[in-house]
Amino acid sequence: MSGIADAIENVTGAWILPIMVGLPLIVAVVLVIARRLSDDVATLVAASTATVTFVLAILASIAAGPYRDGEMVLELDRSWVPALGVGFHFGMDGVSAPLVLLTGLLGVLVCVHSVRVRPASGRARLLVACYLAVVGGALATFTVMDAVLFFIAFELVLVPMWFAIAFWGDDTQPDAPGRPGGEVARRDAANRFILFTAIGSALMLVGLLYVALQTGTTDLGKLADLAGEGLSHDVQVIAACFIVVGLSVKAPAFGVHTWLPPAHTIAPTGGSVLLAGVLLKMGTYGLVRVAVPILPDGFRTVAPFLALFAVLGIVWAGLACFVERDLKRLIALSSVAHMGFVLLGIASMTPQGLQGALFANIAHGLITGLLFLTVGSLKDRHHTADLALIGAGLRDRVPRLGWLLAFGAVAGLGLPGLAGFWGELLAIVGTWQSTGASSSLGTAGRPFAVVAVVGTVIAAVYLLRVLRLVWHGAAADAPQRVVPDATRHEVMVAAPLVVATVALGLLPWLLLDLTGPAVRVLLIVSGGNQ
Amino acid sequence: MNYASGLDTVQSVDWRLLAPVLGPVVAVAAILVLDAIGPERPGFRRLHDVLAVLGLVGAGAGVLLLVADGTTASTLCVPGGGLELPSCSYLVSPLTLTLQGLVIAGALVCLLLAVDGRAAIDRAPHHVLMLVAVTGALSLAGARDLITIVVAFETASLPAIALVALRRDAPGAQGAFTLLLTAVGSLGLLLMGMALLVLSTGSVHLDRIVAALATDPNLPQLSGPVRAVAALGAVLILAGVGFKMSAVPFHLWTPDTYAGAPLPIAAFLSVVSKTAGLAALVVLLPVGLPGLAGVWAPVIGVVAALTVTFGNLVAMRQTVAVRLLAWSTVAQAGWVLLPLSAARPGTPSAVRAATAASVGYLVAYAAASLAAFSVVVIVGRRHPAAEEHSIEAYRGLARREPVASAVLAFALACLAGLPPGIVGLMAKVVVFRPIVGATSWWLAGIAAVNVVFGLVYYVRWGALLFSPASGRALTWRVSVGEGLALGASGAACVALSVWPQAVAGLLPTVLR
Amino acid sequence: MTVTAAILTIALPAVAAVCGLLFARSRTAAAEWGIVGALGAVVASAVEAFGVATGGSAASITFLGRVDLGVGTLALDIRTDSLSSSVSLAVAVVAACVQIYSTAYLHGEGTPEAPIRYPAYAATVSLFTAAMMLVVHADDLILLLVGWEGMGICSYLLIGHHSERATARAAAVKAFLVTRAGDLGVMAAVVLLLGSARTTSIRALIAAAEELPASTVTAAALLMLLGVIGKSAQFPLHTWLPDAMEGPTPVSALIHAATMVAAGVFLVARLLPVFFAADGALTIAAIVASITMLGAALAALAQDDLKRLLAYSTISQVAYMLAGVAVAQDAGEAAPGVFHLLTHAGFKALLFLVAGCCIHLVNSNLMSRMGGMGRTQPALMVLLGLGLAALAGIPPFSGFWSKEAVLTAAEHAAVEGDGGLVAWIVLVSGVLTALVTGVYSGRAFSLVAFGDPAPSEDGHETEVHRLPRAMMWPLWVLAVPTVGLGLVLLSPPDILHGVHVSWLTAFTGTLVSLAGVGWSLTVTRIGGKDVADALPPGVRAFLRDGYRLDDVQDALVVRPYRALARLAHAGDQEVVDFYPRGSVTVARWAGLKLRRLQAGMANGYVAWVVLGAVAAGLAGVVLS
Amino acid sequence: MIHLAGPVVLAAALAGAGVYGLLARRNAVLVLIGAELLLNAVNVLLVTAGTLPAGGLAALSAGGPARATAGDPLLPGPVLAIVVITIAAAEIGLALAVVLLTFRQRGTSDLTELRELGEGSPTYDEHPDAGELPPPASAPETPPGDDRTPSAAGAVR
Repeated sequence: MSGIADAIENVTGAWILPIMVGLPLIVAVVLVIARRLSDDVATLVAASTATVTFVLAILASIAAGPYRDGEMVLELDRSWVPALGVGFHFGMDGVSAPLVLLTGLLGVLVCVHSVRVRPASGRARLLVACYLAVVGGALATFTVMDAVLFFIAFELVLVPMWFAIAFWGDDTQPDAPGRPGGEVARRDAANRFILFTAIGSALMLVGLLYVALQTGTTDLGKLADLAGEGLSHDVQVIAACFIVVGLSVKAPAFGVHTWLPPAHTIAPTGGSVLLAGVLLKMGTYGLVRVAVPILPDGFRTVAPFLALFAVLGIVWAGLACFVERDLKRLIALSSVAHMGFVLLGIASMTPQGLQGALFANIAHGLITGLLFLTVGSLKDRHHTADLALIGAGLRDRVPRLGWLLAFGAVAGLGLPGLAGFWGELLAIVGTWQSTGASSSLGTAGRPFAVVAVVGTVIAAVYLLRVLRLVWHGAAADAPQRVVPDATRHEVMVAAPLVVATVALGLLPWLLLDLTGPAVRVLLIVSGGNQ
Repeated sequence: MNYASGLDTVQSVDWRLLAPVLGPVVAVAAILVLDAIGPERPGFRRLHDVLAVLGLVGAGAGVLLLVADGTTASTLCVPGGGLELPSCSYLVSPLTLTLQGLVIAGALVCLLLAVDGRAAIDRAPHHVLMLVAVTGALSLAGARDLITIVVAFETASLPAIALVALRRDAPGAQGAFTLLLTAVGSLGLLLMGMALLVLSTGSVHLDRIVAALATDPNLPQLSGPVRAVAALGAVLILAGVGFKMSAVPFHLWTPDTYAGAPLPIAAFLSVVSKTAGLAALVVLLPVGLPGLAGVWAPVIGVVAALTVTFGNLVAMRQTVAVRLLAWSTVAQAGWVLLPLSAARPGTPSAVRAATAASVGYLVAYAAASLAAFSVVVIVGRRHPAAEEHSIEAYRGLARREPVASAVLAFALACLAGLPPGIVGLMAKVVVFRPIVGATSWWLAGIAAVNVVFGLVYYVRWGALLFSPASGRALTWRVSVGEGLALGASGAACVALSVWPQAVAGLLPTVLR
Repeated sequence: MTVTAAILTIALPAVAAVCGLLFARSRTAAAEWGIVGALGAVVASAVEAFGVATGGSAASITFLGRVDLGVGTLALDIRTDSLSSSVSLAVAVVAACVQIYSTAYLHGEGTPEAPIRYPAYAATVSLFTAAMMLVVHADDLILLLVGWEGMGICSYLLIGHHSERATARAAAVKAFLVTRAGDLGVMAAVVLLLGSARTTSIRALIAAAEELPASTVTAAALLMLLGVIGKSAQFPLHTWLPDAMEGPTPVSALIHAATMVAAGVFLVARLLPVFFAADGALTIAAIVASITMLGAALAALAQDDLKRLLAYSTISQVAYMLAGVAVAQDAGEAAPGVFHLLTHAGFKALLFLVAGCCIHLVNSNLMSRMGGMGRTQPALMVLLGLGLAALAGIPPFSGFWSKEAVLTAAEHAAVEGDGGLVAWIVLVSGVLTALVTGVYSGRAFSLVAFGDPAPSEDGHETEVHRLPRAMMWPLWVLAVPTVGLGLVLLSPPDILHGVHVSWLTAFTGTLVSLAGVGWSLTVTRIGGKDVADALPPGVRAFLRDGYRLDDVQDALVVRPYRALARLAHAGDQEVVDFYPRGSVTVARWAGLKLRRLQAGMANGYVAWVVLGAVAAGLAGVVLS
Repeated sequence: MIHLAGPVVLAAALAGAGVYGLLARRNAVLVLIGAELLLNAVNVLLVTAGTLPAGGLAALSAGGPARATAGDPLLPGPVLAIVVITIAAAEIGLALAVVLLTFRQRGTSDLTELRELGEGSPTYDEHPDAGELPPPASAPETPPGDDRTPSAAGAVR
């Protein structure tokens, strides 16, 4: 390992980070420009680019090791816009590395998936270009260390994802009362996505600028070192309000989550995977990277409200899932509940809570990614994601897809031994711990923890309902009995997610050892609850 | 500058400093002479174009020379009495040069766009009017006394009205008349404001006005009524200049005139004219009346908030391309004005930062707006509905005309403040900074909401480019002028995106 | 070696499960993977038991590594001691029997409407075994929870194995959700302990049980008790278990005999010092057990379905185990309960597998359809008799010894210890239950072995045929402990130190049981058809339906939950989404209104300019 | 030196009349005359300013030479007034040209007849290019939820 780290040190230095970010972005532009390229070649190019990016991500995370003391080993800082103090500043530590790896992995899977599974509306070349751009933007978000650059990276994914939803999204949604389907629904979903996120990031920008103006720097590293020093309590609270509200839109917290179900439902399979697996993480990553270390006092004041909305989301979305008919929409709603645990863990401002949040981030990315891949395949075959229309007996009709769905559902309900469990457990432990006068949640911590524990059962309720309706049951009752099972290709794409889910479930230290030191640094510096 | 001669009211003139203003003037003279002596021969017609371009290029060269010089200098000065320094009517400062550069670049693109359109019929008058308007705008950037400002302001305004009327049809006449009437009414307000300022300070030179209205604790305070008169003058000036910026509620002419004007002239109004407006505003308020910032800054805040919201809300309902751009230009004017609301009396750095942000946003806006207009002009010349084509005309354009579509898409991204239009994003950052610095949370909130409002229509238009074409999509070969304008404005957007420092780091430490 | 064997007990079935699922192309291969895994577990646990017996106890080793929690670490260790080795041996033997038995029970490929799905079945059983092994060996509560919930999901899969039946689907979901609701307790206890004790290591908790704050220990113990009640199907969370009979019969044997339901009791036994340190936790456990054992026994009495009868008997017997642990007088004395667990594993597995054979023969679960097997299947009936005798606690069968050990412990606690009223309740309830158990055991035997078979509904007579060998061999294997496990008391191993059987209690218990058995067996001799006929019809139906607790559950939990869910779903659209949709509507409306200002009249525009100037002027004068 | 009140009242009266003319007249030429009145009000103010001592009202009120700057050698008020007169002349010239153009095109100089460019005008054409490139029916160009009621104007044409 150290040999690889040294080699990277010699060859690229910290430039590996911008290279890793830039490669998919540049190839995306090339794919858009290269109009003569056939879809076959284009998807292959995208798949190989994503693979190279993933390899770079792996190399970078090795080089950024050994993550023992939470220091940032891999760092690059160049001036870019001196007038605003904005630097071309990249860095990677234990908080970034898992997300970078997750993004790289999902990028590969999504692009490889596109090699064989093509969108119905054609133009796969442009679709994979969108995917690559999203991956590049997300990687940028996870590795930049400058507040304004972070804002830009945050916005970078908007346009490609908007295109993916607006042009390759599902325009066959049926009309529902008060919710027209078809093209209108697609456009609505795409617009909701971009508008919600944009207002979120605008509010976040206001908060970031306020901090930057008060401290005179936009360097996230320096700001974290200051840990709110020189910022009065009021300033911190105001800034934290803006930043937390802005980021919760992306996370999404309850109340500002209504963009998510349509976006995930309408988006093409790969888009849903990236949305759930990568984009949602940007919000929570922002909270961990920006709000907690930089505005400890302010965040402490805001945290109970964030936690309240997180808990509300866990319960509310879980309940709503129970009567949802559309499978994709259901999984999207369940994301709100799952991200609620992440938000709760962050709001606790305890090491366990943050560990849990970071773990749950990754776990949710893997599990929901898997679920969206599977449901996407089901939808391609049945031309609907309506539970009633997919029909019963998937385990007999399409055993591979059926088992993937069952595995995803079981992982999604937070079964111990699979990845989903640890994040939820630690987030709850952190919330329980965050009690008392000096903690972020105070007297609310314990009630929130109790409600969150109940939330774990709610997840089981709705996911078992799904299995009962479509996985179980007599195949003879299904409206469409004969549909092809998952191809080897689809299984191959899903397999890494299954393996990673099991591996992280049984060996959680794979991830927790990476984030642990960084979390301690974040919280010790900011005097968080110990 | 030698005042030793007995004729101490005769002003010395430093022609070098005036070079940017004189470039177009010389070209105007040359074109007029050519028009007088030359018959309508094809070769001569191209010569008109070349002369006009040369005039602008000459002005640009003058600006570049002065920038390279790096000095801040004045000319057209009158001597001060006693201990006072001389007061000057024309100042070359970074502010002046930035605005002049912007005007020249914008005018050049508009001229290139215009030469193959309707202007081809009225070449000489068109070029002359445009160059005169540019002259006005250029001198406005350097003007530092009320008289020069008024003259320059009108020199920039009146020819623009005539340019609109050059379309020579009913909508053109109507658009011109609408603009004219608004301009006249506003001129009345502007002059009224200036008269009140002269009344209260007894001076037309800005440096003297600054001194007279200074809130220096060592001086006896101004009495309330006098302050009120000056304050009234300040806000009336704001009201009088507002129309040129298309600020609400002085904006109503904008969509009508844009729709009635030839498209390149609409572009001219949206960039050059607006720059002139900002130049007048900046020169009169932050430079001329910093002591009254407590009065005009809140008013600008309200106007800006109204402008950006109003513009965006109505732009969402537009279908005609040029009207959409007109309303977007209203909204963008609001963005330009927003930072000025952060100016506070007694804190020169805040006033400077606010002004720098305003001008910086204008630079970003100008590049993006010109790029968008270039494409609209090109489409307008080939579409059956001409100037009034709706944005449906752009459906599926990306497949047939990838370059123009890319430029338009990029420009819209810049206007919306979405990546890859980094410059737009940075411009938003630049605008938010002073507002946040002044802790005007209500303005910050309105601005944040308007980021989203803006996205709606820019994204809608951008999406059309990439939607599958239903019937026949346009396709074309662009002329040299169009190509140059398209390329230059597109390149400017990209360049500024790579190097946003040009937008963010405009004015050095002193605002003069 | 002991430790390696312990790891293998977990790993072999787990690997067998994964391989069986991934690589088994045929039914045979899948069966082989399952059997190999289970037999491997038998060997490994035998080696482990031998190692523990000879080499001393409580070796502990890192298993899944150490977890950085941000504050402190968590060691995912496993341990071997006499408790884990004995239980794991029982689990392995039962699992192996079940795997072998299943190859014959679930024969063929099934029909497209009702496929057999053997590979999935065998793999799930293997995984189930592995999960239970993990529970048995875990030295950390969270690791235990992994196995605990792993069993939960496996039970879900197995109960719902015949998912083409709606009842099976419902039962599977119910089983998982009810136990999961109980598991909330364990999860909450883990959270609590991680917070207060900073550890979930079982060893550390046992060692520190006395030093921890009393409130923490009490709360944690009570919460864990909730999990125990759910997993071990004690009142009031027992409702899933009778429904779980929808699973294939061998699965019932697995769930009821050694794995899932026993896990709850195992947890209490494992953490007995912690429960001991907690005020009232064991008292509550004892009361719950007392209620459950008698209530379930009565319900068993009224069943017509052989499997449901056995299911209620399991609930009742597990309550015995829990009571046996709960009346312990010192922290080391879980022995009677654990002993009953081991004996019960043997005879209940036997009973279920026999029941499976009966069902296999007549294609029905109803005892009324099985009558007369005493003539047609004498060997099977001998085995049934052995199992039921052990269940009823007839000497010298294994159940007798363990049950009397529990009653002795209760008596000991009531008379000599400080068990007080609770111990008396347990004792009285236990003796009464022994009577009822005798009655229903006898009833079952008389109905199945001697009764007249009712004609089958489809008319044709059940043909008499030999049972396959794969179904009979496991029965004989299980009959050995059923008959002989009491012998271990002659030379009790570590784990059974503390098991006493007092003569008085044994005599009373035997008498009562025999009375029950005798009554029900003689009823048929004197012309009665069924001893349960003695119950008034209303009471019988009430008991048969498990006291209608399902209806209570439905009214208190299921329906309110559905209503809430509908509310949330509608609210998501109508309430939460109102403001974005509202703002879009307002923005569009405003845009429409504002553009109407654009009246086209030039001097109208100037009017706005003047208006603006006036407003600005006023503001300017005010602000100056 | 005359009292300030007189000229200021005169200026106010002129301005009021001018604004009235500017807003209330329908004939373009009359409207322009209103504008001229407004400019002349300014001139009155400017000339008045010229009569004040150096430093204007500020110097008067602050009561002392401390604030009084040296007199502006440009005679600010009168010079500006002359400039205004010149500008007004130029403006009127341009305005009449535009009115003439309008009259030629439309045969009227009545402002109420000249308003079809306004979006709120009854004669505004909502979809000017509808005839040439019909928009496809499948894809509405506006976001969902659009109650695309064509304005009354759209129906008229």
